[in-house]
Parts: sequence; structure tokens; C-alpha cells
Amino acid sequence: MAVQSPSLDDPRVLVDTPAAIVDAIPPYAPRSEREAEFYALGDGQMLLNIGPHHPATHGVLRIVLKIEGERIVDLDPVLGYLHRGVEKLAENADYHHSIAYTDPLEYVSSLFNELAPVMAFERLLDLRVPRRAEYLRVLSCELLRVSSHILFMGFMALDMGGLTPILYSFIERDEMVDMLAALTGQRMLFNYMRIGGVNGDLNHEFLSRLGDWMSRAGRQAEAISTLLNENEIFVKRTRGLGAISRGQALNLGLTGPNLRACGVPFDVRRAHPYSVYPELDFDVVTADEGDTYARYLVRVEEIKQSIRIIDQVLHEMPDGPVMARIPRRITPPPGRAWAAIESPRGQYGCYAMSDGTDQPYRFRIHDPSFVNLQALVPILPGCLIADTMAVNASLDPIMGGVDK
Amino acid sequence: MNVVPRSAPRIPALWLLLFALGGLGTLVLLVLIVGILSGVIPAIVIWLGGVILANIAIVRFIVAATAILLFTIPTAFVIIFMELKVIAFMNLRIGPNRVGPWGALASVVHGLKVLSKEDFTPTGADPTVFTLAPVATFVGSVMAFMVLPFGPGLFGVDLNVGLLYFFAVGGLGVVGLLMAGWASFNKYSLLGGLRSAAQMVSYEIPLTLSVVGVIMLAGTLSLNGIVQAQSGSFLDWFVVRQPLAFLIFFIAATAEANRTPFDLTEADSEIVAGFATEYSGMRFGFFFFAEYVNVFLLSGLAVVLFFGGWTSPIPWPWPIHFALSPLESLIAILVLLIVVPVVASFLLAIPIWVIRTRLSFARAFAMGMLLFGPLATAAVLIYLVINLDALLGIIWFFAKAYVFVFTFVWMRATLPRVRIDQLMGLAWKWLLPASLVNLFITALAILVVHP
Amino acid sequence: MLAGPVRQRHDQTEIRIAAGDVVDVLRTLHDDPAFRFEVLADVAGVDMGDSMQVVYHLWSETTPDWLRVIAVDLSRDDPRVPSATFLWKGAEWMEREAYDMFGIIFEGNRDLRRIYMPPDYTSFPLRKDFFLADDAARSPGQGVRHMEQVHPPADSEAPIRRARGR
Amino acid sequence: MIPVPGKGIAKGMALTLRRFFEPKVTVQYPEQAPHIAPRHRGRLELLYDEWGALKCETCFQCAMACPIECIDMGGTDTRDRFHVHWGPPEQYAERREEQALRRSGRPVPDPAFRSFDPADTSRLDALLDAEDYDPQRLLPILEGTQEIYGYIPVAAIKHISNATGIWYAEVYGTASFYEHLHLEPPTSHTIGICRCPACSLFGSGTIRTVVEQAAGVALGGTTPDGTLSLEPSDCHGENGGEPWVTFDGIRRAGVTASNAALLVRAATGAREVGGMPAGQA
Repeated sequence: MAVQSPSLDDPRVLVDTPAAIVDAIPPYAPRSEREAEFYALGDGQMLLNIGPHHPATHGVLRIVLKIEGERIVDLDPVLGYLHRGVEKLAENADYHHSIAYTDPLEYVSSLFNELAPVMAFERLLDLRVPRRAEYLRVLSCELLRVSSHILFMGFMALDMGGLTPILYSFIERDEMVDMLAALTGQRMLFNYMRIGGVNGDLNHEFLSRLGDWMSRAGRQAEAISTLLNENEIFVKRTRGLGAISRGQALNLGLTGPNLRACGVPFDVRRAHPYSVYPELDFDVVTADEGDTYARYLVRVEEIKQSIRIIDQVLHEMPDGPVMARIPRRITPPPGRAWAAIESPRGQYGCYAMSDGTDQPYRFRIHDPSFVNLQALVPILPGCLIADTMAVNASLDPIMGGVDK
Repeated sequence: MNVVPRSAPRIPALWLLLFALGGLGTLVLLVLIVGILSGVIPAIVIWLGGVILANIAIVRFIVAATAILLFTIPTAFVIIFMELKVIAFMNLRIGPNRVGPWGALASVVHGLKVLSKEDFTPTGADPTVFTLAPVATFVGSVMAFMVLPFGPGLFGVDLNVGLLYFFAVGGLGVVGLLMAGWASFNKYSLLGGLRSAAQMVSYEIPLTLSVVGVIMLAGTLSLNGIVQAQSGSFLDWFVVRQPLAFLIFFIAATAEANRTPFDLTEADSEIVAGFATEYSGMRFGFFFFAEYVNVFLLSGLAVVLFFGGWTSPIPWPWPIHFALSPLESLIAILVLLIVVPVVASFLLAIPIWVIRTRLSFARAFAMGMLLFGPLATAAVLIYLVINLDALLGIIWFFAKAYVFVFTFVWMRATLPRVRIDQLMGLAWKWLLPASLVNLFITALAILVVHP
Repeated sequence: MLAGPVRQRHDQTEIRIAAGDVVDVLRTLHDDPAFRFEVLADVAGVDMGDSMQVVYHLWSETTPDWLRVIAVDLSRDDPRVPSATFLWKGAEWMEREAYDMFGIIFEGNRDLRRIYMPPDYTSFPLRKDFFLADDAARSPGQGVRHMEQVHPPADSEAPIRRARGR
Repeated sequence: MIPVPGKGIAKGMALTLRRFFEPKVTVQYPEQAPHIAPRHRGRLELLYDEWGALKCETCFQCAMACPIECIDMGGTDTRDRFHVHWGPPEQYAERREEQALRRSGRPVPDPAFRSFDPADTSRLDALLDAEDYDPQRLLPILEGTQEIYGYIPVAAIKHISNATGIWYAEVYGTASFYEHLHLEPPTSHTIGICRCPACSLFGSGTIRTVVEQAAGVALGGTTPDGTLSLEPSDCHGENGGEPWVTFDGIRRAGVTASNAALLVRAATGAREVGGMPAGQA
């Protein structure tokens, strides 16, 4: 029997049988086993759409929750509301342009989005980057990592109802972003990494702002820690919630702090060193619990490690040029290159293929948020609706990166 | 061209109004004169006075209800402004600072905005219930005000089951939230409504049980009686004798008022706005108002039950009481306000005039007025405060109540939100046993001390 | 089992295998204690112009290199490759993405449906015969075609950009 | 350490209370201008040189290089005839409306293309087909267009732009760059005067004044009835001792200030009185 799927445009449906809408059967035949299974509602179950426009979904994520009362039975994240087709655009632009396209992907930490493709292109070109440029890359990236993690702390609190931490984190982020604007010329989409180096050398204003900030680095992070770390409500809500085991995390392909919170010391900066990270002294922060609270603590600890790295970089900054001498129009020889870096959310990869023209033949962005977000599906069932936000915030996806 | 001839000279609107008023005034005067001369009006007045005197309770009720309805609106505005400003300050922000002094009118403008917005009823909603829900919530809050004593003699009704009435009527607000959640035809609203129902039902029990100790100590259910039982110094307040009860009461009251960390019914990061998701315009405004009125209400109740209500923390050491009748005190106030500054200014200005400085007499007089006017006003105020218990009581009551309002706001700025199962667990596993224990201990203590 | 020479460049080792061998190769790489490739870094589709490829990037603590496994020579009309979800559940969405963008069918993926594009979408955007509405490559140095302008759609005879070299 | 219940909450409450009294970080924006780093490059602006002249040469390089096509250039040419618009049409609201109208098949009232008169494009289509709609063969296409129409009308430019995908501004730019391509209908007669120093020495300046006065238009213009246009021509240093004046492209020798008006009269059909232009008599 063909099921007549209800349409929201049909006035009769709205007036006479509201239950038909409440049951939100997809208006098309299920296209996969999983979808058929998900949308088959059991007794007493209902679907609840969280998003795409929802205060706590970090962008335009839509999560269809199948719930029994407040308890989640199953869920189906729906992506694509922010899909911009960056890969296709980049394949139709030349190498320099593609970097500008990647900038707004993960808008919270856009320097990392630039760094991965730039490194991939440099590998295609067999290009050596001046050491000062490498140090500048590390410096700006670590600053942004601090900012991103502090923002994570704030958003995590916000998603759990705390109003204040987000504003403290924005105080810090604002300083950071102004500082980076003095270095890169932009506040948010920096476009700082260039093939062969970076777009500008250190300048006085940046250094004075940075010195100013270093003298009280992490003050707001400490304030947020005071507000949250021991707060009984926060701890009670996060400890033991959404725990992921070590094997499960590897199986899910988690990376970054989410994986390290499960006890796997996989940090691309150490596991597969790039840039000048082998020369820098820092610890890979891990935790064993793998729950939401551990993921939070790992990030808090990483802020301190990043500040440590910034300190070392500032002391060891070599002299020299910040840009290799490369032509304006670059045509790498045919080949393939993969570059992965450790972004605040995990392993950020870029796979580039060249066919000898001035446009990349294949340009693939591997975004950690995209993979990390998958973990929602196995870990959320059994939790409550409110836990969706806590777990989602602790995985720290940025939808700009997820949707590419 | 077809010219319309001017039929009347143009009279300014103001003059027209004055003419009309003058005519009306003459008419009224005529009627009055005729009425008084014929004895009709005195008869009516006497009759009315008799009616009022005979139904003094009803008149009092009507006056009190009107006063409280009028009082809730500025209260809500003040608390909303406080919430905006205090949370902003705690966030290291400035907060509203454009409308009015320090942005104090921001909440008023908010209210006007809400009033001017479209009142939207979603398709699929039940229009009747949807419309009645905010009214039910608001009426619940306002009705509970009737028994709250603001000062000595300043209360709507002194019911002998005042506390019971308070909780009963306060529980009415839940019905409104539940109605809103059901009628909105929205899953978020439904969840919010159900959450609020579960939360209120759970927290009513510890809230009520925690108060039983106070009732036993005071020996009355009347809120006035409870306040009078605490008169004396701050050591007589029930918070000293019932600290555990106060703690339970405060937590349960936070949950009752839907405040952070228990604001699950409208948890914005979870279920968008809970029961209020589909509300807009003044219907939403009613919910909003009711919430803040509730905050004040529960703060006031906390003050009445545990912090001595309108009594001052330290008994007034100098019992100065000019035993003046109201008429005499009115004359005294007038004298203070009008005669004293003038006389004082003359006294100040005359020597200046005599010495013939460069200061003119008029200027010296004006300066004297400016100097002594405020002084006289202050004197009048102090006189009033000393002499009228009601005024002093109201000041104490509001000061204490706003400390609690501040605490509510402060908690909202600091704490994250609890989860629904933890919320229920807290109510049933911790607060309920604790309040029962408190009850037994109090009963035992009363048995031991006053057998 | 290898379908092409092993290459090494920078910090990447590349092996090429046929689509049929993906299961065996990945399982060996994942389970064999000598390899222990535990982290699946990436799954990507590639349209070579005349055939399709699926590219896996793997990481193991036993080797300093990234391992790139390329399943080569998938038919452009019916590209099929076994899913890697039996080893890494996290490959599911990456495979969904490759399906969405290239139309590569991963057999064994329980949730193979579109992930970015709307469900009623019919094209596979990252294929090389899908021209952008404003495709600068179509008129070199000249400018841009606009969406509303009449121009040859994807099924025209305009040449597909094919991969030169490797 | 024994956990004291409520300790974390108390610490947090203490922190917020402390912060309540701390100085605030808000920047009151319009009153208090934020500091913008000298390196900031988030502002698009046109620079002026030290004499106050606009440095932009309208070379369209920036618009072409902008990866997200946010730079858009537009304006009218010096004679206010051709609206040059560079950049994707999606960027402007009125352009969007124009497209909506066009898609729905309704006429497009667009003030930006007032001078757009429809032209029969069947021959142009054949030409474009022969040239394979190839943007790189723009010059042959434009030359062929001029052969078809005698000049290059706006309709043809728009048609070429639509058919080949070349931006309108680029077609216009190419057409206006080459001297042998004309953007105006050909007039019946043309008087050309050379303005080089050699010719000026022999009196071309006075001839120019006389001719301009007689025709009532300035050099480079066309009389309102379209019978005569004056254009600068070039003697290439071969004037042979007298000013270089051409009539319909053919050199006329022996033209002086006294008989130059005759040339104008010959072109306009001698309908003038006493040196006043025909239109004003």
C-alpha cells in the first residue's frame, strides 16, 4: 500500500490531522536502510527537530531526534545547510584563489583552514618555506587555538545555560582577533597563509599587543574554569555523559581533543610532525574517561600548552624572509599531496591533486568537525534532550567546516 | 473654479476646547448648586458613605487589587532592568545605557515594543486556550500578591489561611504554562509545558513542607501574623531558627519561579523558549511580566517568612512618637515644607542685605530657598518615616526583597542549568527528606521547649 | 594485489589497488600487528575524467609516513567499491560525502544517501563534467558565465578536464 | 580532599560578584572609535594621488582577480551612452529584478540600458556560430558585427556578451579600444582635422574653430541631425606644408580658415545663415 505522505502545504492536513505532521514522515521513500529504520516510529515515540535554526546547534546543524518523552531513542543529524561547494569552487580557481575560498570554512579558526591547503600545495611544488615563516605560522595558529578553545568553553557553558562564560571568552577572543588583525590585516578571515610563506612579518603593534596579552594570558580562561570546573551543576551534568571508549573513538575516526580525551595520544603535531613542532616543547594532553567532562578538561589544559608554545616561539623566532620567492602564477607538476595539521578540532587534512595547470585538479578538505559530529549518533541514544546540547558542544563542531 | 465658501472662522483647537470645558463647567456648577440647594446631593453622599462604611472590606479589596495591579507593572520593569544591568555588570559589560538615566527605561521600552508587536496565533493552535494561558499565569501571580504584607497595615487581605492561599494561587501559574504548552501546537512548547508541570508539582511539596516549621513556630497561617511573630531584632527572624528550612525554601522557590539554574521550562538552549515558543506580542509580554512578578513575589515571601517582613533588623532605639492626629501632622508637614524654608531664607538674606554685600537680596533669598528647601523636605521625610510605621516598614520590606531579587539575578548570571532528571532527583531525593527532617526536628524542639 | 607501482614522495607512501581488493587490503592494514593502521585520516573520491578513484589516507604509529591507498579504475558509469565501515564506523559520513559528490556507491554502507545536497538533487557536483554556472575555466582569461545565461549544460560536447599525469 | 557540596557554586558566585565591581570592557562604539590596525586591509577604498586625482584607472584587474567577485565596477562612458558594468549581475538588486523579468519573459525596463535599442540579430547569430562563440575570437566577431550593422550597436554588444559569456564591460572595452570599430551609426559626412603641432603651425587650429562654429558641435561630436561628424584625424607628419583636413576620409588640400566653412556647408546642405548652426536658425 502506498503511503500518502502528508504535505505541509495541504491546508486539510493542518486543520484536520495535525498528528500527521507531528509524525513528520519524510516526504520521499527512505533511501537507505538506516533512514527507513530511523523514520519508522515506535509506540510513544516522536520526532523532534533540533535546528537548523536553534540557539545551541553551533551554526545550522539539524538534528532529528527520535524521543520517548525526554529520552532520546535515536537521532539523525542532517547536514548541508551551509554547504558552499568550496571544493568545486577551488577546483575552478587558481591555487592562490583556492586558499581564499577555504578561509571561511571553519570560521572560528580560519588560519588552520588556510594552513592545510597551503602545505599541500607546497608539497606539490616541492617548496621549502623560510623558517621565520614557519615560526610565524605556528605563532598565529597557536594564538588562534587558544582563542578557539576559550570560545569552546564559553559555548559549552552557554549550551548548558550559563550566560557569563561566553562573554568572558569573547573578551579574550576579541583581544586575540584584534591582535591577529594587526598581524594579518583581517579580524576573522585572515587570508594570512600564502603558498611559500605568510602574508606579513611581525610588526610593532602586533608585538606590543601580544606582549600585553601574554602578561595576562588565559586570565579569562581561568575565570571560566573557576565558574565551571568545580561547579557541581556543571560537573554533574557532564561527568560520565557521552563516554566514548578508546576503541570506539578510533573506530569512529575521532581526532583532536575528542580522541585524546579517550586516552589516545594522537596529536598530529606529535604523531606526524609538521612545520617546526618537532623543535618545540609541549605535552600532548590526554584524559582517560572519554566523557564530556574529560573532553572539556583536555581543551582547558591545551590552552595552557598553547600558551607555552607561543612563549617558546617568541623566544626562538629566527630572522629572515617570511615568503619564499615564487611566481604569481604557479603550475605545480602533476602529482598528489596530502597535508594534515592539528586544528583545534582535530586532524585537519587537505588532499590536493595537480594536473600541471594553474588550477588544482582535485581539492579535498577533510574537516575534523565533520567526522567528530558522527560520534553523536552512537553516544546520544539513552540520554536526555538537554544532553544533546552538552555532548554536541563538547564535540565542538563548527558547521561552517562540517558543511564545507 | 469651484470655491467652497468658508462657513465659519477658524478657531484654534485649544480655544475650542476651552470653550467646551467652560460650558461644561458652568453646567456642572449649575447642577451642583441646584443639587445642594435641593438637598439631593447631600443625601447621595450620606447614602454612599453609609454603603462604603458598611462594605469596607470590599472597598478595601477593590482598592488593594487596583493598587497591586498597578504596582506589578513597575515592579516587573524594575526587575527586568535589574536583570539586564546586573547580568551585564557581572559579564563585564555595561548593559543598557541609552534610554533614560543608566538605561533605566530600557525595560519600559521593551514593554512598549512587546505591546506594539503582532499578536500571532499559529495555525493548528487552540485559539481559546492559547489566548487564556498567559492570562491564567499572570492572574495567578497577581492574585498571590493580595496576601503579601508590604508594611504594617499595608496588605490586600489578611486571610487567616494566607500562606495556604498563597501557595494555592501561586500554583495556578502552572496551569497557565501547561495550557500554553499544550495549545501552542509545537513540540518545544509541549515539552516546556510538561517540564513546568512536573517541576512545579515536584517543588510545591518541599516548598510547602519547608514552611511548615515556620508555621509551627509562629502558630498562624496568616502572613501578617508570621511577620508579627518575628518582630524584635534580627535574632528573632525565623531564618535563625530555621536555616535548613530557609535553604530548602530558597531552592524550591528558585524552581517555582523558573529561575536559573532551574529554568528548564524555557531552557533557551534546549527547547528554544519552552512554553513561550509560539507566543509573541503582549501575550508573550504577560508571560514575561508574570515571570518577573513571580520573582518579586517569592522574594517577598522569603522575606516575610524568614527575614522578618517589614520589621527592621534592629529595633528603633529612640521611641520618638509625636502623637499627632493626621490633620495635625498634615499641618506640620505643610509648615515644614512651605513656611520653614521661607523664614529661614529671610533669616539668611536679611543680614546679607543689612551688610550690603554685592549679593542682591533676591539672589540671597533664592540661595536660601535652594539651601533650606531640600533640608526641609528631608526633615519632612524623616518625620514621616519615624512617625508612619507603614513607610518605614515598606522601605525595609523592599530593601530585603530586592536583596533576594538580586540574588536570583546573580544566580542567573553565574550558574548553568540542571538537567530535568537531576532537577526531579533533587526535589524528591534530597529536598523532600530534608524538609521532613526539618519538620520533625522543629516539632521535637517545640515539644521540648514549650511542652 | 597492487594495481600500480608504490610511490613515495615527501612523507606519503602511495599504493594502488583494484576496487575488489579494498576489503582485504584495508583489513590487513588495520589488523596486522606489523601495520596497525588505526587512524583513517580521510576517504575521498576522485574523478579522473575517464575513471573514478577512491583515495584512503591512513596513519599508523609504526611508520613515519601517511599511507595513501588508491582504489583505481572504477567505472565512471557505475562506480562501486566496498565500504570501509566494517573497520571504521567513522568512514560512513565520508563515504556518504563521496557518494553525494561523485556518485560512488559504497557497498555495505547502511546509510548511503546524500549528505550535503538536497535529497531530490540529481547531479554529482564534483564530477568533472559538472560545470559551474560561472566557470572561469570555460573561457580562459575572459570572464565568467552567469547562471541565467544560455550556455551549454553539462551534457554538451565541451571537453571534460581530464587528469594529466598522475 | 573531602568535597564540600556547594563549594564550586560558591566560588563561581564569588567570582561573578567580584566582576560586578570590576571595570567594564565594553567599547561604546559610535562615540568611542575602535583602534584599527594600520595593517588592516578589510576596507575597499579608491586612493587619490598627491594632486587629488583618482588613482584608479578602471583597468578591471581588481574585479577580475577578486576570487569571490565582490568587487564590482560600473558607470557610464564619457558621453553617457554606454553603461559599463563589470562584475556578476547577481550583485545588484535591480539586476536581479531584471533577470527575474527576463526569465519570466516580460520586457525588462532597465534604466541602465536606456540606449539599448533592439536590433535584428539573425546575421549576428550566424557570425557567432561561425566563430564558434569563442571568447578568444572577440576581435573578429566585433569586426564582423561592424560589417553587418555598419557600426557596433549596444544590442549587438549585449547579444555577444550573452552568447559568448564575455562580460559586457569587456566587449565594450575591446570595441572602444580599437579605432576602426565604431560604436555609433556612421554619419553621411565626416570632417577630420589633425591637431599635431606641425598642422597647428599651419593653421589647423583656426580651421578647427571655424568648422566647429559652423557645424555647431565640438571636435569629436556629431550634429544633431547626424549628417556631419567632426573627428580628430592624424597627418602622420606628412601634411606637406598645410593643415591636414579630410572630408569623408579623403585629404582635401588648400583648406584655409576662410573657406573651411564651405566644407561644412557642403556636408550639411547649405541650410545655415550667417555662420549660425542650422538647428538654431
